[in-house]
Amino acid sequence: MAVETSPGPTRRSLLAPVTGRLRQIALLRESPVGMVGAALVLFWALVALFAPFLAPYDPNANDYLALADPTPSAEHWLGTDNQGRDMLSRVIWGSRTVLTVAPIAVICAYVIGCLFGLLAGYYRGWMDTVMMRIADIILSFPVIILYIIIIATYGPSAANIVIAVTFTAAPQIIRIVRGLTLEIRERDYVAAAKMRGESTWYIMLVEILPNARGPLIVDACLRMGYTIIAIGVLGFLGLGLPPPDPDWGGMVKDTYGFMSIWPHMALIPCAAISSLVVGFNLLADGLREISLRD
Amino acid sequence: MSEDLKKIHSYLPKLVDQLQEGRVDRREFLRTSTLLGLSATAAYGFAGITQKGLVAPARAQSNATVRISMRVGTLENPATYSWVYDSNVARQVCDYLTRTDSENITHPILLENWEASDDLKTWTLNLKQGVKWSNGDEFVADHAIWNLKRWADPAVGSSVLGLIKGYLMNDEGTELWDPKAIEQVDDYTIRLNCRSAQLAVPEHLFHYPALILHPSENGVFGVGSIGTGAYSMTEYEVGRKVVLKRREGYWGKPAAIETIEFIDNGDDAATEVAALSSGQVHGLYEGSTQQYAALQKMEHVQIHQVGTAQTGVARMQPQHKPWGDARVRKAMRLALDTEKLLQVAHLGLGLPGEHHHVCEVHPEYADVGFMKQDIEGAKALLAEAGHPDGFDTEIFCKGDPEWEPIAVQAMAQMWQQIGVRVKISVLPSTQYWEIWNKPTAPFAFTTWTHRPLGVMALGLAYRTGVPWNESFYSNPEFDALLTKAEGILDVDERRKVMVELENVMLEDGPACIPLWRAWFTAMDKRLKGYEAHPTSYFFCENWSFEEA
Amino acid sequence: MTAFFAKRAGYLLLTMVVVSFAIFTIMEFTPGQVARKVLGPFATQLQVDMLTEEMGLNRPVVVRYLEWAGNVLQGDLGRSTLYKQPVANVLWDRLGNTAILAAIAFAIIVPASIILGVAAGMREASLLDRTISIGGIVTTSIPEFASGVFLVSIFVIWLGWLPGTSTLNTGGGWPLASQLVLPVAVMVLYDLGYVVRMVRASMVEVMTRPYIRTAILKGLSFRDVILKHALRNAMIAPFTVILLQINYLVTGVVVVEAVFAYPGFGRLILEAGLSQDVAVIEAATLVAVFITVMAQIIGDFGYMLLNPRIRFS
Amino acid sequence: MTQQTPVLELQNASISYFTRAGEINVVPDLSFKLEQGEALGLVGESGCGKSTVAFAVMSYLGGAGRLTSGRILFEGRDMSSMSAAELRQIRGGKMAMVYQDPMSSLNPVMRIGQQLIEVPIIHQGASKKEARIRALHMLKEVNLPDPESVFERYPHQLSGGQQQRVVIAMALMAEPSLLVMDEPTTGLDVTVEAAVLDLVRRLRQVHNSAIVFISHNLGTVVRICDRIGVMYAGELVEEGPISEVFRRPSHPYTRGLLNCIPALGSDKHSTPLVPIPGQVPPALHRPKGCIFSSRCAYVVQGRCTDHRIPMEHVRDSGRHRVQCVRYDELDPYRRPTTATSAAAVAAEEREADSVLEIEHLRKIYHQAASIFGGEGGYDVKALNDISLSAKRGTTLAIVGESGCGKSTLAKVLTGLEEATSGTVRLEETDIGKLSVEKRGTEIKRKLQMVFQNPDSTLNPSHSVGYAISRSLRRLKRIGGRQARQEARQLMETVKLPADFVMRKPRQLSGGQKQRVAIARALAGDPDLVVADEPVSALDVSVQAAIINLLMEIQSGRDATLLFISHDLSVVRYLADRVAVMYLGKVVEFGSVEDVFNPPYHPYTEALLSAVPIPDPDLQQKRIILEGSIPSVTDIPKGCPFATRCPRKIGEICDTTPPPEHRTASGHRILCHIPLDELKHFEPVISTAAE
Repeated sequence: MAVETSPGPTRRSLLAPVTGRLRQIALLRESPVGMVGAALVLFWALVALFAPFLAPYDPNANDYLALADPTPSAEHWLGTDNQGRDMLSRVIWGSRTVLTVAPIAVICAYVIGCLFGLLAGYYRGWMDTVMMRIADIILSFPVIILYIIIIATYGPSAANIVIAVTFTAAPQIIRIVRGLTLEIRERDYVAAAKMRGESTWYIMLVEILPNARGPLIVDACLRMGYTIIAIGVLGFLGLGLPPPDPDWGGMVKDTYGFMSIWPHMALIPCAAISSLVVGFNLLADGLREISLRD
Repeated sequence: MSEDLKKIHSYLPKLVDQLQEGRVDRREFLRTSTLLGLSATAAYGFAGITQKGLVAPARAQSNATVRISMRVGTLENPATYSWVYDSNVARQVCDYLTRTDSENITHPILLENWEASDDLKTWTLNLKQGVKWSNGDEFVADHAIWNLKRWADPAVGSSVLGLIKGYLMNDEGTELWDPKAIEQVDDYTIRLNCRSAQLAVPEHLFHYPALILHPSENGVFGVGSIGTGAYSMTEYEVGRKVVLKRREGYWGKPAAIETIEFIDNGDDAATEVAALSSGQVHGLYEGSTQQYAALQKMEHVQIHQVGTAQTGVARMQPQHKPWGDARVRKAMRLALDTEKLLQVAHLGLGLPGEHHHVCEVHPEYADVGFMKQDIEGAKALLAEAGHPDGFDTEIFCKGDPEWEPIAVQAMAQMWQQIGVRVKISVLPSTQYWEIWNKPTAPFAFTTWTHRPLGVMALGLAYRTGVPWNESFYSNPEFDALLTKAEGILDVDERRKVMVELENVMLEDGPACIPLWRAWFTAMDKRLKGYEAHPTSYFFCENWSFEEA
Repeated sequence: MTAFFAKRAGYLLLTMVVVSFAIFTIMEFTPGQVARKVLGPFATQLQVDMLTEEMGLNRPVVVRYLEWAGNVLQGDLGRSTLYKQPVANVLWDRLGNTAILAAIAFAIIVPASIILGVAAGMREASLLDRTISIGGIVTTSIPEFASGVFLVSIFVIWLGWLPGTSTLNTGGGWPLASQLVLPVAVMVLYDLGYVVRMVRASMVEVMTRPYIRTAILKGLSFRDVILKHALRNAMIAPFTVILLQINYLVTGVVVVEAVFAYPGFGRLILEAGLSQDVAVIEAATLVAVFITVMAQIIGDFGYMLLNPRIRFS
Repeated sequence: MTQQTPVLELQNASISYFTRAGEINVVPDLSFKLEQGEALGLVGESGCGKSTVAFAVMSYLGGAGRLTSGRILFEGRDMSSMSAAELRQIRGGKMAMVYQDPMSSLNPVMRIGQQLIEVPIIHQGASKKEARIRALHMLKEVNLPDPESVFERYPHQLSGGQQQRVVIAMALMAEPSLLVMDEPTTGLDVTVEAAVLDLVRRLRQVHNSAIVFISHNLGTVVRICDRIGVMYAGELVEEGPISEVFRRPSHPYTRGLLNCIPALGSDKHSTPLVPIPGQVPPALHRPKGCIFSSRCAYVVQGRCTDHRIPMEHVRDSGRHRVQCVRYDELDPYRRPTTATSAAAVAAEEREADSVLEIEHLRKIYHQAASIFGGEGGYDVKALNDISLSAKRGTTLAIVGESGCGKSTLAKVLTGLEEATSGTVRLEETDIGKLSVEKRGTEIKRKLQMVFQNPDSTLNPSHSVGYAISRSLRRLKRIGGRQARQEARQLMETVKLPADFVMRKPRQLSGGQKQRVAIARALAGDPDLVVADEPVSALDVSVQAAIINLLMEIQSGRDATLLFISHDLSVVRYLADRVAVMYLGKVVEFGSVEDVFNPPYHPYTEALLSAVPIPDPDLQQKRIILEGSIPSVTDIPKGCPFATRCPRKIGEICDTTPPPEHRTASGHRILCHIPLDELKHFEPVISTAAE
C-alpha cells in the first residue's frame, strides 16, 4: 500500500541513524542549543588538554604570603584556597582529572551496558529475565550505598571511582540497549542476516548495534553529565580523589566552610562543574533534536 | 613557717627557696607545690600573684537557656569515653576527685585535700565531708573506692588504666599490684600505696574518663543519672541533642544558668558557623581553622583562646624499610619549616612544632635549640643513608578535623623538596582508628591531645611496649631516662634529664611535629565565666548569661 | 490481578534477600573489626578480642546472616555500633525527617512538572517550549551541592533571610518551616528539570499522534483538545518516571542533607557507611530497596490502570 | 446540475511548505470545483500532493504548510478569511474528514461513545442524552453489530474494519456537506475494504454530502466516485467523469498509469505491464515546462518544455480537462498485448519436477492467557494441515487476507520458525524442522527471501554493496575482488547503476532498495526465492518494474518463485499456480486459469468480487461478506469460512470439515458444495462489451 505520509517534513522514528561523522557535526550547526553545549564542552576539553601551559602555578604549591588575603588579586586572578594554593591552577588541573575519569567510566559502563543489553535483548527468554533482574536489583540499591561500599571499603582512588560510577551506570545502559535491541531484532535485515548464516555475535555487533547509535550517542552525552556530577558528589562527600590532586568536588568540600567570608573559594569550582555538565546536557539535547530531524 | 611546710611535705621548703632564688619559674612552683599538697591560696601567696581560675565572680541566677554546638556521642559508659566532648556532658552531672584548671594547677574538688609521702609512693586522699549525691546519699569513701577499682579492672576497658598502670597495677596490668594498693582508712579517707614514685597522681585523677559515678548505677550514665554535680541530664538523643537542667541541692555554689543544651551539628564546619551566626547556638565546643575567619567577623561573638600541647605527630615506624635508619628520620624533620606549617595549617594560631614532643607550655620544657629547616642538610643525610634521589612513600591521615589533611599536604610539599614523594591516603576516621597503632601503617599522622606534663606525653607515646606507642619506637636509653625523669621531684635535676630526652628525640626519635595547636572556640559575648581550657573541658557551673 | 501483585511481591522479596546478603558478604571483606568500632580506638586489643568472642563475630558469615535475618523478621534491626543504640530508634526517626522533605518536594514537583511539561509540549519549538526546555536542562545539570552553595551564598550570607542549617530544632529562633525552604528548593531545582523534560517529551510525542488531528478536525477548541484528549495520553508514560522520583527523593538526597546538616535518611546511610556500621547499613538498605521496588510496583500498576490497551488485553 | 454555488472550489490554489531547506512549493496551481452531493476521486502516486490538498481543504496544514496564493472556497466563502472560531464551527460540522489509519485516528484511552458524542454536543448543542441516542443511531447506520456494546468499548477492542466504520460514523454525525476521505480503505483487507466502500456508496445517497475521495488505487475510485482527477508531482494533469477518463485517457501519465496496473482479466503472457521509466522530479527544482516532460514518451522539445502547460478542455467533451498540448495528436488508447496464448504456455509447464513439496504442514503457537501470566492460555493454529507443491521455474502464489497464515508459512520455509508437524521437502531434504541456525550453507543458498518493507530490508548503517558482498561471502564462499566483480554483475541484473554499490540505503528510493534486496537474495543463485509481499509497499509504477524484474529473473535463472500477496490482480498477472488460504488452511489450489475461473471456492469468489477494478466497463458481481474473521482462539470445527460464507448450505458447514474436491487438472477445492454444482457458478467478472 503506497502511502502518503502526513504533511510536512517527515518525522522518522527515533531510531533513524545519524550516519557519517562530518554530516553529524555539520548538522549540529543547525541547533543553537547544541552549539552552545558543544562550545562549553570544547572549552573545558581544551583547558584540560593544555592544563600544563595554562595553569600559572603548581596547583599544590602553598603561597604563604597569600594566606592572609586569599581573595582574587593580581598574582592570583581567581584568588587562593584556604591553604594558599592558586584557585585558577587548581580549577584548570581539576578539569583534567574530571575529563579523564569521567570518559573512562562512561566508556566502561557502555562496554558492559552494550554487551549485556545486546545479549538480553537478542536472546530474550531466561537470559533476559535473569539480566533484567540483576539490573533491577542494582538499580534498586540506593546509589550512595553503592559508592560507599565500593569506595569507603576499598579506599578512595581514581580506579575505584571509575568502578563505582560504572557499576551504577551500567544497569541503566543495559536497559536502554536491551530496549533498542528488542526493537531492531524484529527488522527484516536481521532476518536476512540470519538466513545467510551470520553468527549471532556478528548479528549483534554488526547488524544491530550500529543502528542503535543515534539514541546511544545522545545518552552518552547525558551519561557524561551524570558521571561528572557523580564524581563531584563523591568529592563533596569526602569519597573523592585523595589530596592533594585537585578535583572539583573535593575543592568545594574543603572550602565550603569558608562560605560566609570567602565565598569565591566554593563558588568557583561549583561554577566550573555546573558549566561543564550544562555543556554536555545541551549537547545531548542538540544531538537528539538533530537525530529526530534528518 | 617552714615547719608547717615540712609537715605537708619535706621538699616544700626547698621548693620555696628555689622559687625565691629564681631557679624555678612561678608556674612550675605553683604546679609542683599544689601537687605536694600545699593549698592553692598558700601557693599563690608564695608566688605573689593573684589567683585566677577557681574564684568565680558573683552572678545572679537566671532562667536562661544556653545552647552549645557540640557532637553528642554515646554516653552510657563514662569509664570508656574516647572523646573529651562526651565527658563534657557527664562532667556537669558528676564530679571528679580533683580538677586541673587552665593554669595547670590541680585543685581538690570532691577531696578536702591530699597528702603525699616523701618518696611520693603513698598518697592519702581526704574526702570533702557533707557532699550529697542528687538522690540524697552522702558521698563517702566506699563510692570513690568503687570507682577507683572499676578503672583498674581491665574488663571495663577504661583508658585511666593506661595512666595508673605504672604505679598501681602489676606488670601485666591485669590487676592491682597489691590488694592494699587502694586502701580504705575510714569513711572519708583513702590511701593509695603505689609500686613506684609518681608525682602526677592528683592530675591522673582528673583524666576525663575518671568521673565519680554512683555505684548503684553500675557505671551506666543516662538521663536522670545520680551525680554530685550542679546539673542533671533531662534529655539525651545520640547525634542530636542533650539537655541539662540546674539541680537543687548542689553541694557547691549553685549554677547561674538554668538550662544547658548541647546540639549536634555534625562535623560540618560551615553548619556550626551558620548556627552561631543565626543565633541557633550561643557557642561552640571547639573552633576549627575553617571557622576562625568567620568567627572573627561576628560582632556578637567573643573568641577564647589558650595555648596547648595539642598536636599531630607524623610518626615513622622504624621496623619498616626506609624508616629504620635514624638519618632518614632526622632528614624528614630537617625538611620541615614548622613556622610555615603553623601558618598554613593552623592560621598561625599556636606555636611552631618541636620534634621532641615537649612543648613550651609544659612546666619541665628544656630549650635545646629550635630545629630549623635545612633542605641541603636533609638531602645530605638522605644521600648518606643510601637515598641520593629520595624515595616514594605513603602517609595515612584522617579527613577531619580540617587542619590535619592540610598539615599533611603542606608537609608533603616540603618533603618533596628533599626528594621524598609522599602519597597521601585520607581515611574516614573509623578506618583510621583501626590502623593508627598497627604495623600496617608504617607512616601516619595521628593527633595527640594536651597532657599537663611533657613526660606524660612521652611516656604514653614513645615508651617501649606501651599500648599507645604507635611508632613501635623502642630505645632502652630513652626508657631509662624517662623513668628517671618521672621520679625526680627537683625541677633543676629533672630539666637536665629532659635535655637529654629531647636530644634523643631530635636525633633518633620517630616523630615529626608540625605545630602546637592554640585551642580556641567562640562564645556569645553575653556568656560570662567561661575559661578556655587546654583539654577543652567545660565547667558550666561557673558560667552565667546576661540578657543584653 | 492477583497474579500481577504476586509476581511483583515475589520479585520484591527476592531483591531484598539478594541485596541484604550482598551487603553482608561485602562488609565481611572490609578491614577492621566490629568490636573495635564498639569500644572505640583507644581500647586495648585484649578488650577487643574479648568482645569479639562475646558477640560471636567469628562465626561463619552465613550463620550470622541467618541469625540477623531471623531478628529482622521479628522486627529487631540490631544495634548500631556508631550510634550505640538500637537501629530502630535512629532509622525511623531519620526516615521520618526525610519523608517530610520528600513529601514537600514531591508535592511541588508533580504539579509543576505536569503544568510546565504540558505547556512546553503543547506547541513544540515555541518560545515557551524553548525557555522551559533550556531552563530544565540548566537546573538539572547543576549538581545539588553547587546549587546548595549558590542558594546559601544568596539567601543566607547575602540576604540573611533563611537559616544556613536545618538541624530541625528551633532553638536558634528559626522556625521549622524556614529550615526546610532551602533543602526543598535544592531538591526541586535538581529534579524538576528532569521530570519536566520527560513530561514534555511525552506531550510532544502525543501531539503528533493522528487522534489529536482527529480531535482538532472535529472542531474542538485547542484547550479541549489538550485537556480532553492530549493530557490523559501524555500522562501514561511519565507516570512511572514521576513515581521513580520517590526513590531519588528518599535515598538520593544525601548531598542536600550533607550541605544543610539535615538529620535525614541519606545522611544516616552516609555516616553509617563511612564508619562501616553494618547493622544500620543493612537496615537502611532494606528500607531503601523496599521503597524503590514499591514505587516501581505502584508505577507499573498505575501505568496499567491509565492504559486501557493493557487493562483489557 | 442546477447552478448552485459549488460546495468546494479551488481557484489556482498554491500550497508550499517552509522548511529549513527553504520553501518547497508542493502544489503550484490547482483548480477544481465540487458540486453538492458529487464525489471527486483524487488519485496519484506517493508524493504527488493529494494528501496535502486534502489537508489544505480542511485548512489544517500544520506549522510549516501555507496556502501561498489562490483561494479555497467552501460553500462560496474563502477559507483563508475565516476566523479561528468560524473555522472550528465548520470543521467536524459542515466539513468532516475520514483518515487512513483508523486505529491511530481514535483516542486509545477514551471509549468509542465518548468520542462520538463530542460532535453533536459541539456542533448541534445536543444534550448528552440526545447525543448518545444520535450516536447509537449512527453506529447502526454504519451497520456495526450491537451498537450498545461498541459504544462502551475502547478502540483497541475493535477490528480494523469496525474502527473505520466508527470514524465514518463520527464524520457523518453532524450531517456534513463536504466529506474529505484520505485513503480510507488503504489499511484494510480486500473483503473488509469492499464492505466499507459499499457502505460509503450507500451513505452517499442518504446524506447527499459531497465527497473528496483520495486514494492511490484507481479501482476504489471507480467504485465510489462520479469524477476522477489524476495528480502527478503536485499538478492536476487530467480531470473528468470516470467513464470518459477511463475510455479516452488523454494525458500520457494517465495512460502510463493504466498500463502499469495488472487488470484482473490480464496475465503475464497476454498483456505485459509497461512501467513508466525515470523518477518523479524533486520538488525543489521543478521543470519549466510540462511537469511530466522528463518521463513522457511523446515529449517534444520546445512545445512541451518551454512554458507552463495550461489545462484544456478535451475536444467535444464539456467536463473532461487535460494538461497536455499534444493530447489529441496521440492515437486512441489500447492496452498493449502480446501474441502468445495462455494455453500454449500452460502446456509446457507440466513436465518440470517439483522443487518444493509440503505435506500436512502444521504450526501451532501456545499463547499465554493474558499479560498477567498464569496458567491456561490457548493454542493458535497458524498453519492447519497445509499441502502444496511448487514446480521448478514456475511461480506459486499464496494469496489470502491478513491472519490467514501466509507469513507464518514464509517463516517456516525460511527457518525463522520451526514446523510443529508435517514435512517441507526442498529437493529431497526436509527443512520443516530445521531452524535457520541448523541449516547447512547449501540449503541456505538454495532458499532465500525477499521482504515486504523496503525501508527495513537493508541495514541502514551499511552501504548497499556491503549487503550484497556479505551474501556472496556467506553463501558462495567468495570474497575480495571476485565478490566485488560479481556484486557489480548482480547490480546490473537488477538494473541498478553499478556505482550505487557505495550508496547508503537512505539515499535510495523504495523501488531501488527492493532491487538491492532481490540482488542480495540472488547472490547464491537460489533454486527457490520466497517473496513475502515484495511489491505491496511500492507505488504502482515502481511495482510494475519490480514485477517485470522478478519475471525476468525467474525465467532467466529457471528459479522457482513463491510469491505471497493479498493483491489478486498482481497474483492473476504473474502466478502460474495459486493457493488461496483462509484461517491457516488452503481452501483452493490449482493453476491460475482454474482458480480465477469457475468452479470457485465461495471464499475465492468473494475475494474476486471484492477486488476494486480500474475499468468502469467491466461488470463485477457484488458479494459483501458480513461479520469479521473469527478470532484465532476458537477456530470453527467445521469449514473455517462457515461463519461468513454467503453460499453456506447448512449445518454441515459448521460441524464437519469439508472434503477436498480434485479435478483432472489438479485443481483442488475444500468445500461441502459438490464439484459439479460449483462448476455452474457464473464468472465473477464479465466484460459488458465484446
